[in-house]
Amino acid sequence: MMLTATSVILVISALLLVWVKSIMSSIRILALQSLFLGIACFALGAQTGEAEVYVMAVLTILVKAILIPAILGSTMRRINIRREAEKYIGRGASLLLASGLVVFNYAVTERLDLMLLGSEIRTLPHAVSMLLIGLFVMITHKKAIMQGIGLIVIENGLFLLALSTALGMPFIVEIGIFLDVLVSVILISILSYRMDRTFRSLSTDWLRKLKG
Amino acid sequence: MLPLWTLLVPAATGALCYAARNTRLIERVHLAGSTVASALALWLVWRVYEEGTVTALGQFFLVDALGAVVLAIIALVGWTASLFSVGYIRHERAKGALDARQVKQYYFWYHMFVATMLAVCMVNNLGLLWVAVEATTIVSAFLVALYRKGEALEAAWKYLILCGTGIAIALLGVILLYASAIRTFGDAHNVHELLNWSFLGNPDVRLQPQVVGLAFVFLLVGLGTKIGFAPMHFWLPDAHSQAPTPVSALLSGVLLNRAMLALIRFAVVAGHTVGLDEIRPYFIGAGLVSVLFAFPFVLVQQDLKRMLAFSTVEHMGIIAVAVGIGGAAGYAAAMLQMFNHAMAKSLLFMAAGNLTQKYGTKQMARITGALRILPFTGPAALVGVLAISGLPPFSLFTSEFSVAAAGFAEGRPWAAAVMLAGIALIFGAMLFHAGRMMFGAPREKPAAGELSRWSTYPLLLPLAFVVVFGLYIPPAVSGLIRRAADIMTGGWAS
Amino acid sequence: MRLWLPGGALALFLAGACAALLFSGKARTAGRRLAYVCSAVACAALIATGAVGVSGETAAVARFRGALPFTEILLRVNDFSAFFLMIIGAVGLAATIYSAGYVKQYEGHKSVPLLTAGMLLFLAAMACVVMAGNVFTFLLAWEAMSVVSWLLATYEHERPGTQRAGFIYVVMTHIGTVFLTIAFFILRHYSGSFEFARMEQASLPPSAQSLVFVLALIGFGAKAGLVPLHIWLPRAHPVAPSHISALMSGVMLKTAVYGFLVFTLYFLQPGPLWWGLLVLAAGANTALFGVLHALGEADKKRMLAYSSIENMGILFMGIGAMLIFQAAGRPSAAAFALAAALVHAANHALFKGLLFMGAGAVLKAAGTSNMNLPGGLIRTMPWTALFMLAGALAMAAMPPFNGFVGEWLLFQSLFALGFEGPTTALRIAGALAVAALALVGALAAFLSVRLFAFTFLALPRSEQAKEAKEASLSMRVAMGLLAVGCLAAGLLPFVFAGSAQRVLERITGLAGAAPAFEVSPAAVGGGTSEIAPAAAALLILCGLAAAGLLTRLIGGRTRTVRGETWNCGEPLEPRMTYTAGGFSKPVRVAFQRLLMPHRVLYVDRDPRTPYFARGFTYASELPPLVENLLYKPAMNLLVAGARLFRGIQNGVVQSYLLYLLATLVLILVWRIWR
Amino acid sequence: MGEFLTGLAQLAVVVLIAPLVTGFIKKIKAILQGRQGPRILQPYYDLYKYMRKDAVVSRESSWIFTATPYVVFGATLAAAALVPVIARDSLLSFTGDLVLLIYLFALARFFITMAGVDTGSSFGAQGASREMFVSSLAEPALFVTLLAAALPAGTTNLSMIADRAAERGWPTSPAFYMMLVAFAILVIAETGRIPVDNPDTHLELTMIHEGPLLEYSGKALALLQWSAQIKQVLLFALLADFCFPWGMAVSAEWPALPAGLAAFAVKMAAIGAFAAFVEMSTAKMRLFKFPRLLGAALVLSFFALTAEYLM
Repeated sequence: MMLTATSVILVISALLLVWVKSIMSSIRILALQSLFLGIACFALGAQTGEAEVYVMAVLTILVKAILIPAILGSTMRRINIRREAEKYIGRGASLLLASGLVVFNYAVTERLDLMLLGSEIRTLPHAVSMLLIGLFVMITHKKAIMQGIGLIVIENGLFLLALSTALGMPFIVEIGIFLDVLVSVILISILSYRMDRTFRSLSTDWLRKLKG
Repeated sequence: MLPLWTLLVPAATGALCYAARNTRLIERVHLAGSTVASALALWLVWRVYEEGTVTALGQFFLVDALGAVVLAIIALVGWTASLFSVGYIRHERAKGALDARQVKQYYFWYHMFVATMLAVCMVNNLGLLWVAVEATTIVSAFLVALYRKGEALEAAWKYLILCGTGIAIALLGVILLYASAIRTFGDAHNVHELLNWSFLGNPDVRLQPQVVGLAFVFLLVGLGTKIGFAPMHFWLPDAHSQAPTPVSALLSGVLLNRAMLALIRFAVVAGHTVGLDEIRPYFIGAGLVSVLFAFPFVLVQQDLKRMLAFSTVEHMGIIAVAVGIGGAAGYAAAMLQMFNHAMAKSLLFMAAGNLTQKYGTKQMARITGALRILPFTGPAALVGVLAISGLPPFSLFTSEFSVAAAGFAEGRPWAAAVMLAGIALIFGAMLFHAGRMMFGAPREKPAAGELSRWSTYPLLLPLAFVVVFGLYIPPAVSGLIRRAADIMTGGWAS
Repeated sequence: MRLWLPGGALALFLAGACAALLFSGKARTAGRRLAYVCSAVACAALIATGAVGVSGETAAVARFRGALPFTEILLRVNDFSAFFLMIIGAVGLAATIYSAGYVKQYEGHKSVPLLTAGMLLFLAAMACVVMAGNVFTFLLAWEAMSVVSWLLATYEHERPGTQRAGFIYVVMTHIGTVFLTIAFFILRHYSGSFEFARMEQASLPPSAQSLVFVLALIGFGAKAGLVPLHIWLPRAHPVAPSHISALMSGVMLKTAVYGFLVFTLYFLQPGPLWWGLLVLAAGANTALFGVLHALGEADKKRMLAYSSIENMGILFMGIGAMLIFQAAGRPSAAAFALAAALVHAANHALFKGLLFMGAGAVLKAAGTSNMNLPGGLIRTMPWTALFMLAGALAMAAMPPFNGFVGEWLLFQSLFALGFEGPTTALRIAGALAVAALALVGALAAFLSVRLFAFTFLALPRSEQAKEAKEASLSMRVAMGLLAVGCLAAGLLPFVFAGSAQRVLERITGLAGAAPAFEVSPAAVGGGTSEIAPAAAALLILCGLAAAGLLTRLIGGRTRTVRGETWNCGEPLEPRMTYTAGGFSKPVRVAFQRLLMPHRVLYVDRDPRTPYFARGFTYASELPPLVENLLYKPAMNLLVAGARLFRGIQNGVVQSYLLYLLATLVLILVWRIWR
Repeated sequence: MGEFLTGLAQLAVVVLIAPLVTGFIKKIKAILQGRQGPRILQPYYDLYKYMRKDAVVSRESSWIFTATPYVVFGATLAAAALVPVIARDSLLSFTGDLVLLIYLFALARFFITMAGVDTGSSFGAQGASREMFVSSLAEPALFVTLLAAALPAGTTNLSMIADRAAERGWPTSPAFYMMLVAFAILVIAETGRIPVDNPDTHLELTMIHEGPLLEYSGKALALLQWSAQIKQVLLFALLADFCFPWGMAVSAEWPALPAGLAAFAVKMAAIGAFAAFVEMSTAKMRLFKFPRLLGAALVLSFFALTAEYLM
């Protein structure tokens, strides 16, 4: 029950991401989202008494809620200019589209009769909708960093799915996934920094030379 | 403990290279490390050929015949690429394209890349398999972004974002698979063991069909992005053309085989529950689309390395069609095609490296008379182009012929016919470019003569494989390939 | 049948090739000479295999296991392939001897061992194609032959246009091979195995039969140069070194005929009537197109290439007649038509090889293969002139020479088709074929006079033609060998026809039937129809003697005096004689609807007076019609489409993500819908 | 043995009568033009005169120029041995000698054109080019006409065709007449009579057959003119064999041979008169109008053929 509540909050936070204007505030929303995820995981650990779930909860909060926003924040600070997170389509339209995606997703996941996985699991549609919103964020945003943030939202969605259906992946796999997410965030920040130094802007319009 | 050592050696060499001071030392460490790593890998392959499957660290590492074939590819191509990169990096260093720090970074990430690729074919747990594949993406993204140029940055960014999203979708598939495994066998077995290939590989393990079907779709699209199937391949030409040539040889020849190996393992698992007949149309569809999709891009291409990248997309399509056709003949043909393609493509990329360094441009229009100017690389490149387009005296003809023969035998005549037509069209397009580059009176500007010993001798190994495997395949190799095919048909009999 | 002969021949070819390549530096000439000896002995072995094999049973020569079940090399010689082995051996032997002298001109700037080794591999590949016992070996040898001939054709790739010609050649043959592969796989599907021996017993449903037939016709037609698929031939043959184009024109085209006949005679049962009609029409069309375009050509080797297309057209007319007779259930007439095709194949190999070698000798001596420049070479190159005359007479199908035998047989079978064709429509088709063959024969005579007269007779029209030297000894020996071969085949046609005897029996089903020539198809009338060119030659000889005697008898002794050629009183200049282009001008005007010649006339007007012109420059050439109307538009469309399609990779990361999402949604929807 | 002798006799008759036929045609033409014209035996005197004259050979020509007359005469003689003239079966008759006959004429023409070019003069080359042009247009029509003519006999053996044609009696079907007209046009084209080529003129621009012979003199010219006349007789005989073969000797006994000879003489006179009449009534056609004329012959022979098929 606790899990379904947090998953609804997560979906809302993802939608918020679509709405928000500046990059720094979207990083803060991401941190918030990861924090909620950690708390939900902590609660699940308490409920099932599994030691591994506790470790994962701590890890989520440490890595996703604190470390990753810190890295992203530091890169933004090193670029030291407040940046707009312009999008291809206006805020209102993108919010409408994102919620449309979520509604479509709920309709579809019902039809996919996944209830075999466990009648009590409600979070699958939420996880898939977070994945779709993450993708949506990556597609509509011009700024490179926002695409990185979209990627992390997708990872959060998948972590939520893993938690709800199978109490998280086997421990080594979870550690592996965390490591991968962490290193990819580091790589994203390095690349954004270098992009800023070469193109003096983070917009992906500069990344269009390789055609055909 | 052999698999563990095979992993640790490249990691250690990477670290040492980074730590070493002068370039001479780095090169010596780099060569020693890669030779030892390849030797260990080949020894591991030989032991798999002897004992069937090799496990270590209590089922953490498991190398079966399927993994062994792919392991053999990384051993051979990895070694030749490392030999080639010594000459290549020296030339780039002399030209000033790379400074000392970048050279160190190159060698460090090169060995990390080899380590992660070795991990993919040795790890037993399918979840860890996914982690290893993700790791290869990130590490190779560093290598793609090595040059201080805008295009390299752009290519690395697209590579990272696209493959990251794809891999995330694949993770969704893995999670669904794991969930349904827990749901059916949750109580009987220990939770950690449920995602192991040794467990899921058995033919009698049946999971829930709908869930596994859906999971396979996500896996196909996710890993398909990594393999470079047609509609999801857009990162591939950028990454392969902007990366340093030895890395693009590894990317094209080896990395895509890892992703294909992962997809095949998941397909075998899904096949047990859902039945292979449902999996086949996905593979054949993706394969044919890739083969036909690559033709226009090869026809009107100006950049040499992008053309080779699109040819890789075509060959991944052929392997997918072969797996889709299935049956003992089909799978054996797929494995043979994978091996032959790796050899031919690495040969072509290294030759392309020499050409681009000699002529100082990647534009094919400005490269003429290569046969006269590069007396060894020119003919080698010509042999490579003929081999990659499936002309008989070379190995790829044998595998493409067996794919088509299997296609007609397994009742998939139209797929085989369309594939043959696609191959012929791409042959025409590639030969059009290669003919213009190879023949013709050489202009006086680039002086005749090979670059250096380092850039010609590595080409000999893949050239030998491409020519020899055309007519005679040693029984050891065909035995290994046949056993890998049995795994794909009958599933992993523990 | 001794097995070591063919096996030995192949081994010798490979050994020779390695010898040529390995001995470099000082021992280069020794290596090359060793290679020539190996090749000569190997060709002799091939001829011997052919001679022995023609009457013997099918004999397996070599079998190598492959890695996968169907990748296995199997070589075998049966009576049908033996006939073609003889052709390969004969022309191969002449080409080897010829190349010993011809390659000297490449000594300085090109690598000669590569050319020698290439020629040996080319001969080995052709022999393997004919000896292939299963699908894998056939395709392996077929493509190896194409690749090696492509590399040899682009040997002089410095010259502009060579590379492009080679490219078009190898791409067209490769696409042709795709058709063959699919046909082979369909056959395998019904026969259950890749072995040719097993495929012969396959029984295919009629629809599959027709599909395989059409695929085989397209595949082998592309290699044989049937008209819509011929565009590579007039480009690839002229650029190759002359002895290679002799091999390509003379022998390689015959391997395509061999393949097509193996399909129609061995794999497929006699099919419906439209098969024969289609092949007859394609053959006639190719022959007419080839000869008309040959007359428009100024370059000697391109003209010979077009004449090869014409002869392949004639060959396919013979095969078409055979198919019609087989469909109509007239085996003896079918055997007659097949004899025509096979004999013409052998004869064409001989005289086309000779003509290409002659053209090579003239090219080497006079420095140009353009027919309008040289002239009067008969004084400086008497032997080459004599052999070229023999070749030209054979090409024009003049009686004492071998060209006439093939054409005579074909006329007989087409007359038979005209007399007793199964339906009126086919009789009229027979009549049309007779008219076409007659026109082609006459224009071929026109062609060979033009080829011979304007290279060897009249006055030399360029300085280099003046100091032309006679071809080297080895070239003359090779040409002499082939010229004697042409004459012998003309006078004693039984040798060649007899060798195809077992194949003809196979069709007629009557074992031990009368020898090919005695087979008198009822339609062509009673009485023995054994051709007596020998008698005709005898008659001509005694006619000559009678003429000499008569004039001596009546006129008594008279003296001959060397005088001035009458030229309305002015001294004769080389500029005044006709050129090859002018010679064939009437035909180009008469057939201009078909050929659409492109003429440019530039009049250099004298500014002072409008009436007098200072000079005229006139150029007329035949545009390659099929290329301009069929291939160029198709290619432009393809490239434009590809450029349009290339726009899909627009460089925007977001659009790639959109494609990814779209594919995922698409597959999910497809999965739910299924 | 009797066969061989009659064959030889036939050959001798053809060779001897040939100049007479040409003289006869010239005489008829002269009378039609209202002038007395040369005596009928004039061709014999010309040949005899040439035989005894010395020859002048151009400096540029090669051995082909000197060899051509003998080859041409030999080929024409061989052709003469094939065509049944007086008796039904000629010296050498076998299935398919029809094709050999035409290719022997082609061999003669081949060497004449080469000789024309050999001298290096533009007249010779122009004549040669036009000669080959005319023959290449005439040959398809000729072959189809022969196919149509030989259709009733169903064989390509000249003697057997003559036999079958004789038994048939006076034909009534329109196909025969169409074939006859086509055959007549072709005979005129092949022998180089007026509508196609003017045999009597030496005007450079109009002569086709005479062009290559321009440079010849002495014995060579005699041989070439003689073989042209023999060829003309053979073509007339071919026309006679196919269309009105009556009166040819069937066996070698006494009364048949002279009767055959007489019939042959009458036929030659009739065809010669027809040729002369045609020459009188038409003017020489332009070179590029030939395709239309010979195309008409081809179409006519096709109609004859289809009519024959449908009968």
